[in-house]
Amino acid sequence: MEILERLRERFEVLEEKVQRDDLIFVGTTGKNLIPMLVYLKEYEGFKTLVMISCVDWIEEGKFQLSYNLWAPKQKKNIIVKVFIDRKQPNFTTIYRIWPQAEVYEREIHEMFGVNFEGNPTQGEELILEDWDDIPPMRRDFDTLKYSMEKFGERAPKSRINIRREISEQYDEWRRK
Amino acid sequence: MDKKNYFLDEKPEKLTYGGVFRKIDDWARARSLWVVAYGTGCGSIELRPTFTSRFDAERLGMRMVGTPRQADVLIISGYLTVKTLKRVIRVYEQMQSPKYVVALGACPINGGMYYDSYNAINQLDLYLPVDVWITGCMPRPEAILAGFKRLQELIDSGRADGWKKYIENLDWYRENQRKIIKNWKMPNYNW
Amino acid sequence: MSKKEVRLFIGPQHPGVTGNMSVEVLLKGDTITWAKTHIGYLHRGFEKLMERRIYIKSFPLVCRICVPEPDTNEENFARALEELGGIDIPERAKWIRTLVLELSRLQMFIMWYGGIAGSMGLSTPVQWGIGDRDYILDLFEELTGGRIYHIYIMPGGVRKDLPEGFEERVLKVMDMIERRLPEYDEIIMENAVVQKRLKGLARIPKEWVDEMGLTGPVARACGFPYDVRKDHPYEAYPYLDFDVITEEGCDAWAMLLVRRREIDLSINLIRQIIDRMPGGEFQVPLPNVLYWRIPPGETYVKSEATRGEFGYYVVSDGSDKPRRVHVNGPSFVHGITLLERLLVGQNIADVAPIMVSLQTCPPEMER
Amino acid sequence: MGLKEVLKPLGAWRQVARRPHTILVPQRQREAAERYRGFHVNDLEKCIGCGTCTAVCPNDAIDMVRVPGIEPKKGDSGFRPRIDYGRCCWCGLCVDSCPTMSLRMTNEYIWIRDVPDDFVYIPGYDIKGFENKEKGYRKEKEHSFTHYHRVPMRELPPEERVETFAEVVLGYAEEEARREADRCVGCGLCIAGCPDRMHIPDYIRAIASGEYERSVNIMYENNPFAELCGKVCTRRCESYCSLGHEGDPVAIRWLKRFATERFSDLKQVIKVKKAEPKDKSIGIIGAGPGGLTAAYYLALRGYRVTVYEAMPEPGGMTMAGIPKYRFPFPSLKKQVDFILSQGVDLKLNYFVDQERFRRLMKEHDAIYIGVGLMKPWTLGVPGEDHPNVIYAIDYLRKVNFNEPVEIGKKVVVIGGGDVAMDAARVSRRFGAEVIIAYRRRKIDMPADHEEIEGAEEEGVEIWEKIIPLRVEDAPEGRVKLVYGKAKMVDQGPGRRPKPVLIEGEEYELVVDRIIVAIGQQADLSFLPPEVAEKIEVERGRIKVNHRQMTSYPGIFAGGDVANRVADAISAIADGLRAVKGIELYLQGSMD
Repeated sequence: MEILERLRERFEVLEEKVQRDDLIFVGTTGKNLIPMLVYLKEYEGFKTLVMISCVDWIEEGKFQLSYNLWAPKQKKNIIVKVFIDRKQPNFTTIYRIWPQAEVYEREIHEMFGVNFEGNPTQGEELILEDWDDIPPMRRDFDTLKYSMEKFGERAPKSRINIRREISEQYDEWRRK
Repeated sequence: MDKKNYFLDEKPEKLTYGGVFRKIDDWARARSLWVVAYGTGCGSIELRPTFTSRFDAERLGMRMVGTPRQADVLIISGYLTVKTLKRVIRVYEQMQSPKYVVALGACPINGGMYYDSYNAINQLDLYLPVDVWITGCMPRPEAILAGFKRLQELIDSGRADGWKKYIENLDWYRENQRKIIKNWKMPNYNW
Repeated sequence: MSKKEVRLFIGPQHPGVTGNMSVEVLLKGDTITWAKTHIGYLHRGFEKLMERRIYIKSFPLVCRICVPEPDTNEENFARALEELGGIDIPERAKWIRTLVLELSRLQMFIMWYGGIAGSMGLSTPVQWGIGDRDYILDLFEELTGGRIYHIYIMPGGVRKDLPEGFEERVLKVMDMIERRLPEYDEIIMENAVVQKRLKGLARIPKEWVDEMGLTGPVARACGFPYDVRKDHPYEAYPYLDFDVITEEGCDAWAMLLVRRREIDLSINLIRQIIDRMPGGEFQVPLPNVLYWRIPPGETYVKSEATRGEFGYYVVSDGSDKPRRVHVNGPSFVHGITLLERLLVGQNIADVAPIMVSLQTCPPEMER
Repeated sequence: MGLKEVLKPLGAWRQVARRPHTILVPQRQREAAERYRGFHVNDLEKCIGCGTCTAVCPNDAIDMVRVPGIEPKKGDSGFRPRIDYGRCCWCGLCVDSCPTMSLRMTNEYIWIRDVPDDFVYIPGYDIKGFENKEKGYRKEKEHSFTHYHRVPMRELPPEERVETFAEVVLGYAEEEARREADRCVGCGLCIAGCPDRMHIPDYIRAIASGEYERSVNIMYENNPFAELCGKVCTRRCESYCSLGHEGDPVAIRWLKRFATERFSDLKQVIKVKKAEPKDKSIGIIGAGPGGLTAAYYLALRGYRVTVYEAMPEPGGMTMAGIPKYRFPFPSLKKQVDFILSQGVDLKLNYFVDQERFRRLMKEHDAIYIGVGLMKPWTLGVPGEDHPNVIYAIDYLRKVNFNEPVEIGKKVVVIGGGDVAMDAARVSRRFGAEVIIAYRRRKIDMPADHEEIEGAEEEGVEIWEKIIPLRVEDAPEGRVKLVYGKAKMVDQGPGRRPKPVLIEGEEYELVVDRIIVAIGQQADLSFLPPEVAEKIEVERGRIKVNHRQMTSYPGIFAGGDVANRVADAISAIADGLRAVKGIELYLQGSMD
């Protein structure tokens, strides 16, 4: 697609993928992100920010931030991806470009612990109240364990593994 | 904001009268159940048909009221999140005795779909006394009405005494509630 | 805080708010000078729960994300998985899905139509709206086996075929609703109370639409023809004949007009779908769902819900569980960014009509 | 805006004259829709406790419990689902994935209690009053999560088959195999059916996800003859497959064949863990699958192993008895070579007689007897010593070792087992006209039904209810079989009908050869008398304990000579079990 060429000319494009006719993925570096978003907004018609999302790649030690833009004229979505360090999850806010980014960033801060410098409201509780653990959407947070410890369980389940039961039932000779 | 505690600190006095007055009272009460209009969870979607023309619970003396202070019944419509639980306790404690709690759906019984959710409680009876449990996901209006019929029977026979239990065992309920709600001061928003 | 200003908390237990959410406002007299939305009362952590469930197990979950209109979620998630997993669904499945989506939109609009009147203290339309919506729920019950949560749209198509004679019964309900609509109009559209209160209420500056990403009836009431069904056609929408509905008023009245015309459009579309429903298979077999792995990849699919653009951002890492599912409901922007700005300068009594006009749905904001 | 807008809403008063649409519950209950997803019911008789509902339940609402009155048996775990209505979300995924279609939903929806502890329920066992409701959500067989249809196996057409000894079954292509493997729900009921308790669901899942090496490694954990089993196993596992109740069972055998055939060099694939060498040696008599299995695992455990084989090639019955169109020689060689490469010493053409047996007992710390059944049962009719009466087992051995055999143009095979089928189909390949004569009906035949079908496709005639009476000489070097017909006499429930000769009728059949395939027996004459008297023999088979040890300490036995099933997988299982026994015996901790 031509837009990818124009982006490549101007910015560092780490990865690109045309998922559908109306959906493109572009990966870039943290430094390039805001110029690229501004460029897409001002010159390419991607006027709208649809959402910001965060993906936890815990194995690689990275957070992926996805900025989903929509061009009302061309009817196209572009998702700009940027990877940040999971240990020091600091990034810059884009709420000056799009006002609704403020709330998305606030949510990501609450759910993943990503810090968006310059976001005026990010410390405020949005969804959780009196949260007492690591940010819950991180992959290393075990929600089942947390729930069972905090909220308990009625009528505990027998947790029988049929396959193991069968193996053992018919398998006396191998057990010892 | 002042430091006033918005929750029950002391046990209120019990109802002292009994005998025939109590019976008349129960009879009348069972036929006029006003429900707090608080949709705590997804079950509230089925409360709307229940209380409007298609199923018309008003035939049975039930209607929605906006304020807890005039209400008899609190419906916990499904799952309760930690944040809502605090509001629900507050609503419940604002209601005038005698008051009844009806739990809708599987979630209040044993967690339902959200048994592994970090933000939804699993067993409602630890935090509030529940008089009638209606399972389903969500219970249909017919099931809700059948549940109310059961509640009426219980009130008629004087057995719907969850509110008494709550007052008598306030410490136990408080202890359970405190396990989940750390901050008992009302936040400076909401209310 | 000025002494003349009063801080007021509306909700979560308040008959005027749209569900379990709350708005905090500062009042000068009865004029709002500042507003803040508080959500989180319905947060169940869907996205987290889906990360620890195999794909098929997520389907009972996703429909709970938006309680009144669950099918959009199912369809979106199913379509995302089909795209990532490379599954082509049969033609009939697409049409049945579209039928379900339109029925679902219709029931939501009817309920909303009563609801907007209810927010201004008119209680008759509420009774009508919810009562008549129930006939569509009966249709859903017959088709899917559930009144509210259908769990009907699954990857590969739909779960069951249309029951015998279903089309006729749908048409009968459509006729019934169409007969009733003039009566609705009489007590809502032609009601002096409604007209007086909604005209000019919550006027949205046009430049906000693109800047904030407003979608659905809110954007269309401002004259922007944004409709995912036309812009990014999915399922059977490319084959259907319809125009995007727009109004120019930018206010709550224009939103009411858009939604009123959407009811007609939905009925029209349902008739078209039933008319042209193709035969054939309604499902393609999935791989063994217990062990279904989806190749690594990510996608964003969206569809038009009654409130606006509903999107699913699904990231797969090649395992049998999603790496990340982000559900982006239109209410997130409408209910927080827009509502907070829109309420400023409005009358305290108009909070409820404004919220209903924006049709904020808390469960999809916080998932 | 004017008076019109004030008056118009009054039109709502029209409703006063209309009949309300209110449904008068609870006075009048409305039945839910035909497909309504209400409370569950379970047909306990049909349910096999496979646990698929548990696996698919999104809410962990279903667990498996023991139910009084239901005992575990093969193909039934004895568990039944218990549903917690404090968890259930009535999505119906359990119904849609139930392999036996025993679980379904009714359209019942009211369940109200005063206490929260009364929502756990075992459908079918706890009687709630709606068990007989017919309406409700049901699974549609063709539109569900379960794949009931097996991916068909491609075979050579019958016309081509009879021309050659090439393999009849062509095997799955990769895509076919993965599709077939993906049908498995992983319940594990099949494990109970396998004598060797192979980890069937695990290796099938590995095939489905394309990890063929891992799959073969899982197989080799307890079966060094996986490829053999992939070709000729009696596959009792498949008869316990949970999918088999309503559809075709998973083709476990063909999948095993597919995975093992992919690798020509097993040494690069199988990751063996060898223990430290130990100073003990074991002698194994008979290089059949059982003996070699024992040898393989003993060698892996560090023992010195020597295998003694009377025939010129290892493999025992799989070498001598199974025709090459079912089990080609290179496949056997590949597997045996891999076993031998683990440090197993093999002595061929070494017939163990009494003298040699005594010597082996001195040389080795333990002995495993896996000699199989090499002596055929005879018909026991007059004239059986006719030169044209041959025994299937000798016949097949000669064919497999490329020794000349003359069978003429028309043969009759007497028997109904797999050996009879093999003899018949081999004879077809030599161009003879073949009749199989069996004393019961075709449905009673112990042979694999696929073998019977294969034989018939190739033009073998099957005669039912034939009882041979005597054998007579016929002119031109032929032989005459005189036989009577039988009628089936019912033996009461649970027992198979017995063939009884219809007296007074005699028929004749003139053929070139009569091939007798009515079974084999053990030949234990190699045991020296002082050993033989201490080894208990029961109905022709050596009696062993649960560790495969005979009543003579240190002498173990397994395979056809010790079990009644007499198939390859049982021999392999015996071999594996004996390994553990021998190890315990040598450590002196035999239990």
